[in-house]
Amino acid sequence: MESRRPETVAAEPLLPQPWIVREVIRETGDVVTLSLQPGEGAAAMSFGPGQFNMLYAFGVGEVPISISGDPADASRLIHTIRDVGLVSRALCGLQPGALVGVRGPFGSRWPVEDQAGHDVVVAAGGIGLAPLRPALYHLARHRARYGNVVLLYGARKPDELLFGVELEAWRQAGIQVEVTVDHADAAWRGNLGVVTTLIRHARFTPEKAAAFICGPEVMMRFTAAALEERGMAPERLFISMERNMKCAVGFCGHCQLGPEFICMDGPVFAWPRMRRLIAIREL
Amino acid sequence: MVEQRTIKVDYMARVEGEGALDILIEDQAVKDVKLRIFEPPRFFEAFLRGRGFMEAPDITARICGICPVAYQMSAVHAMEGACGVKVDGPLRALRRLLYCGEWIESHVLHIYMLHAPDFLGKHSVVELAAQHPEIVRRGLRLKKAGNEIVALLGGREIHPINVRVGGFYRIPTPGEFATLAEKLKAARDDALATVAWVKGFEFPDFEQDYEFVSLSHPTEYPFNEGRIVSSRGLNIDARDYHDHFAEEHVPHSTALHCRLKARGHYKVGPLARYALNYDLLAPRARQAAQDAGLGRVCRNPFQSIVVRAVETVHALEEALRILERAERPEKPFVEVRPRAGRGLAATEAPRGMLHHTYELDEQGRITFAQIIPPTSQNQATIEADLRRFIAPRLHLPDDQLRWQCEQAVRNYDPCISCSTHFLKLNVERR
Amino acid sequence: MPADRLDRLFEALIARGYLCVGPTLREGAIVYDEISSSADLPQGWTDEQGPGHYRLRQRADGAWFGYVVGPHSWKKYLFEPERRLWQLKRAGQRFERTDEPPTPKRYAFIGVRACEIAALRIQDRVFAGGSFVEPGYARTREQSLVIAVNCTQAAATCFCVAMNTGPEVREGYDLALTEILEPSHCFVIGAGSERGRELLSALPTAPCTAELQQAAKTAVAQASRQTRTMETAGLKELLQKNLESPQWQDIATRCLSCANCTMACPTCFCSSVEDTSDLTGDHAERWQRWDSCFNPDFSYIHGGEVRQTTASRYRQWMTHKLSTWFDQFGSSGCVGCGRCITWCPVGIDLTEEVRKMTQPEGGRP
Amino acid sequence: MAKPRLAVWKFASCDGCQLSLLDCEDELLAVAGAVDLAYFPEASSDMRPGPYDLSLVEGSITTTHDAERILEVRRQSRVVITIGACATAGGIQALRNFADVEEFTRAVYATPAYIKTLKTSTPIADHIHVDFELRGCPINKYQLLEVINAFLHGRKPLVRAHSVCVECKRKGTVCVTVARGEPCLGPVTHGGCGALCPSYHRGCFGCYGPKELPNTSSLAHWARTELGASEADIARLYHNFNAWSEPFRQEGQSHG
Ligand SMILES: Cc1cc2nc3c(=O)[nH]c(=O)nc-3n(C[C@H](O)[C@H](O)[C@H](O)COP(=O)(O)OP(=O)(O)OC[C@H]3O[C@@H](n4cnc5c(N)ncnc54)[C@H](O)[C@@H]3O)c2cc1C
Ligand code: SF4
Ligand code: SF4
Ligand code: SF4
Repeated sequence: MESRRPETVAAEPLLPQPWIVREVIRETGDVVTLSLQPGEGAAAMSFGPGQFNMLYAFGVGEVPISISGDPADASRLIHTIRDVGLVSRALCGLQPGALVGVRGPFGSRWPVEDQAGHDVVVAAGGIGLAPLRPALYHLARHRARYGNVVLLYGARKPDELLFGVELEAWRQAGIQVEVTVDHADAAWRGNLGVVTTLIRHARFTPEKAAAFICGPEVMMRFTAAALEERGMAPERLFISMERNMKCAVGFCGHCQLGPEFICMDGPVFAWPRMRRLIAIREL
Repeated sequence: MVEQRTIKVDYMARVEGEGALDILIEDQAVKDVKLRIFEPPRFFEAFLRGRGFMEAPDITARICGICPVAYQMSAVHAMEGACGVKVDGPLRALRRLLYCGEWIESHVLHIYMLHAPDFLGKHSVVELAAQHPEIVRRGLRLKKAGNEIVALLGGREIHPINVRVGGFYRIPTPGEFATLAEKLKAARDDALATVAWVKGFEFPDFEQDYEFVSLSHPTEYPFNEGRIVSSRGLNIDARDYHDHFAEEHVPHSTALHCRLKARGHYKVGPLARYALNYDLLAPRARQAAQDAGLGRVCRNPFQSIVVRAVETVHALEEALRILERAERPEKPFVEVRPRAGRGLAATEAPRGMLHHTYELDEQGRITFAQIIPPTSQNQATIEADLRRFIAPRLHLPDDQLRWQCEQAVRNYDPCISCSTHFLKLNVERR
Repeated sequence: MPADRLDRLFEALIARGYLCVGPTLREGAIVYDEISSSADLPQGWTDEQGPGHYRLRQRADGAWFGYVVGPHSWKKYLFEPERRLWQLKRAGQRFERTDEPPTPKRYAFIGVRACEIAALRIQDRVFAGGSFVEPGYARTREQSLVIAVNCTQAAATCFCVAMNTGPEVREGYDLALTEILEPSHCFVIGAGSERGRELLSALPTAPCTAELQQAAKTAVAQASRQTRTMETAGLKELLQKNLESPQWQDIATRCLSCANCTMACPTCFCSSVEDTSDLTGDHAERWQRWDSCFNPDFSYIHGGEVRQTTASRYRQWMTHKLSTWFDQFGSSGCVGCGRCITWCPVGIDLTEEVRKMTQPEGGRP
Repeated sequence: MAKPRLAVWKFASCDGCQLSLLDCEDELLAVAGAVDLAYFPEASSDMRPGPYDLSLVEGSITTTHDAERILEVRRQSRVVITIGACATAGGIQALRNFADVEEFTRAVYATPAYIKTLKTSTPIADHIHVDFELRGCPINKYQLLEVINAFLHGRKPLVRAHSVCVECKRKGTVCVTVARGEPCLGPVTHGGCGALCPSYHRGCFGCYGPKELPNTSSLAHWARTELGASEADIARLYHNFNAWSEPFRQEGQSHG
């Protein structure tokens, strides 16, 4: 059972705890950030970057959502959610004061601290920036411990770009921030194209760099492959996987990908463990 | 200039299926009454050809979601007749039990949800519930008791799956029967209270001289078996039905009208059964009828609601009687081997007699099917009733007349889905 | 213990507050259900099994346990097919739990076979062996007794020998019975735990003779003669190499994706977690139900299912059972009970499919 | 907040599916409390005009008039949910689609000229966009309640698309095919009935129509070779209440 690393042992692992919506920030047309505070009986939560919670919209359903807040700030719990279906819609529609069920935190972390002294490439596609934000907060705060730090971020359209304020703050903190979009009108003066096209603008030394990648599966595959090609060590490439998840504690079986339970062994995996698996269709 | 008035009910509500009523009044006289059934044809009798005899109960059930058991019962009896098999003993008793369930469920649906609102000036049971929640809850409890019988013995309330030619697929366990009996005992008071409730409604004075037709059995209030008898002396075997009855097709309807060859239109259903089988009612049901002031014969169709309530008491009593005996058949069914032949059977659906005729080939494939539902047998009588009902009420304003005409149609608990071999109300005054 | 004293076992169990569950005849099969005395056991019956085939047959010798495994497995008592996890009401800043968490039952599982013990131990690792513990499972399992029975015959679908899980009961039991028909009908009983020893002391037993012990050995040896087998050496890796074999597509032409195999399997543990609310929207419930990697939506993520085809679903089932289970739980997920073979409505045989996968040219090793 | 307005429509059908709502004896008044039954002729003569928030449609399209009426239903309704095999697959009356309707009319009606009907009975989704299809002949009343409930609270109805077998196995019913040799459509049929027939010791005959990925031919092959079913038996089994659904239609036709 070496693959299962103990995190929490909850008495009732499937019972959500009550949290209260403190603030709702509309990021884009369909993305909302919720800031939560513990309700009665829930305790403040400390987490690692890359971990996720199961968020429960009362009576509607429960879905895995990464924590997008600053791991150094345990006073609030932050989640950024894109409205794609009924549960995420219900979550996105919550108003301050509403009650949300929370279970977690679950899953593995971006091994940020392990990269001290290395260059760090952070590559994000779409909502994939949310799970990476805790890592970026950390990198910005402890900027001096790392070599070059680059954020390569792609969205479909300019108005879907998330976290404009943070992007600027990270830039100020000495992170190279490169942004691209798939489609844009003439008003857009930035990069056009997929995230991988940004790699050539990135300042890093492949041999001493690590990368954290999160986005659609194809985007992660191509980005990891491209970085590997640039000479990065595969075991220092990390991606965050998604699979259907019902329990997040390894009982329900839904999130299996080959030998891995995404909920416990992941979602963050070192690239060599995923490289072959995600290349196989319908695994 | 002739004065014309038309009263139209474009879409009859609180009946099962789709129909309309057109009444044409010319020079202060009822000129024409048409009960139009625009329920689209579904061709059961056509596509039954080529199907296996064992499939008839499952397929014919789909003619009507309100009285599927009736279709299943007529079908299995006809098939058994064709194959020369008679199902007796505990299996026969269980079939009666199942039928009791459908009578209760269907009668209570009609009493509380479809008909009573008419008498109380309401549009629906929901409106009724707003004023009399305890009455409606009683009705729902009672209906549920009926449905529980069907659900246990049939597998589910609508389109039961446990009826087969020869008997059943599975016989419920003694434990399941015992639980059912307890629930039915609890429903007895509700059934008696229902009679007491509906007898207090105001009934228009409208006695008619019908020829009543129903099954009749020497020792039982009829469900599955008996000779076809009438209040004017008809007494025939169900197999001779076609010698005495004829169907005709009228232009305004996708349903067929039936008549007695010798005398024209007739009436099937609760009033007919009651008039022809009064003595065989369970003592409590007979007592309830007497307490409600019904005679041995009731000729006022508006009082059919009371007779339905009495029959509900009877069905509950009968169900309990069968459950008390609790004989368990050795096998859930008797083997029925197909053979070429003709099978005819009639049973008493909640709305009246339902006749099936089939012809089979040696492999048991259906080569001919004819199904005569109660509503098409009553349709001519409904139209006749309406003519006589409207004549003295022509002075009424249209909307009142329309309301009352609808009520008069509902007396029959017409099941239009069934009569797709059968309502919308239009009264036209010219 | 003489065979006619079997009811003493039931009495002793009931006296100790156990709910006896075990084999009994129902719906043309030997199923597991609540039983209260030896009269409920399928004495004198046996089962005839093959791919997609199961029939009861009468046997002449009045054996109590003269059959193998049926459609049910013990998992239904520990990992229930359908279970309400909780009911909640919103109340200000908290959730009010409106149901009582279920009290775990104390079962005595009667007639557990060696392969079934292996399956129980596998599910222990799934539900109680990792960082999270399924509280319902763990407590019920803890409190329950395993009264095992050694198989003395095998069905045509059994392959526990190949999976090294049977036929002899070796561990994980409280009592283990071996039924001996000749020269006299009796049970050789061994205790495997403290609770078992205490129970055994309450039974009318006589010390076991060497002769009887030999008879028991011979009887169990009979069950080792199995026609079905599976080559397990290197199988884990072999399947991993064959993830893109055309053979999956071949199976998919026959496989119905109906999930019977996974439901019948004593180790499959997948479940769905389903949330509902009442009409007012103020009360909510969460239910857990058996699910299967063959079911639609099992692998759904926004935009579509990961495993859309029967081929990929069958591959998940087989590779999980026989390969990735090792990575996850340190053993095979298959115990060789043969249920998936018998209860497949079109008789797909796991052992045969493995053989075809590993030796695509055909021919038995 | 105003209660959502519910309408119930009937096309060619037996009434059974909408009756399911009235058969919810324990829940009916609660439902009536939660929604405004604006149009439900079977239950109320107070038939109010649209628009409606939720329309439940029963029955199949068999006449030109109905083909037009359904378009109007769509225009008047925010959400359309079809209920039952008639509405989702054409129903038992779709057996006409395999035959000559004029001959059918002559066989049943004395004066065929009075009858106006289409040659086919088709599901609602062939005519308009349908938001959710609830299967069954008849539908399961608890599933209907669930669908209404889910609609009211903006969640996904808990109506899973797995096979009848899953429900059988969860109930602990013994498989009728394996243990009795009965042909059964359970493995290719959409769950929802709670695996009723097998628990009454008979094979499933497909009320809920094809499940997702129905391997009808493999099941038919097994019935033919191992269970001794005849080609005609198999054809009839598939050609029942969901005969016009693509997989059952084709499988039935390939057996005669
Ligand atoms: C580890 C992890 C972290 C995630 N982090 C975020 C995040 O930070 N922000 C964000 O917007 N989204 C995140 N997602 C995706 C998010 O879980 C889905 O968008 C969400 O489940 C969709 O649910 P729905 O009911 O709204 O959509 P529907 O499409 O209606 O989905 C129906 C059901 O399928 C399941 N499901 C659907 N998509 C997914 C999915 N991608 N992953 C797992 N289960 C799914 C859920 O049970 C869902 O209720 C994450 C997913 C995973 C696995
Ligand atoms: S085989 Fe399928 S159902 Fe069984 S445990 Fe594995 S993933 Fe779950
Ligand atoms: S699907 Fe079946 S139950 Fe529903 S209306 Fe049609 S025939 Fe009746
Ligand atoms: S025929 Fe099939 S779908 Fe219909 S009730 Fe029976 S088992 Fe369910």
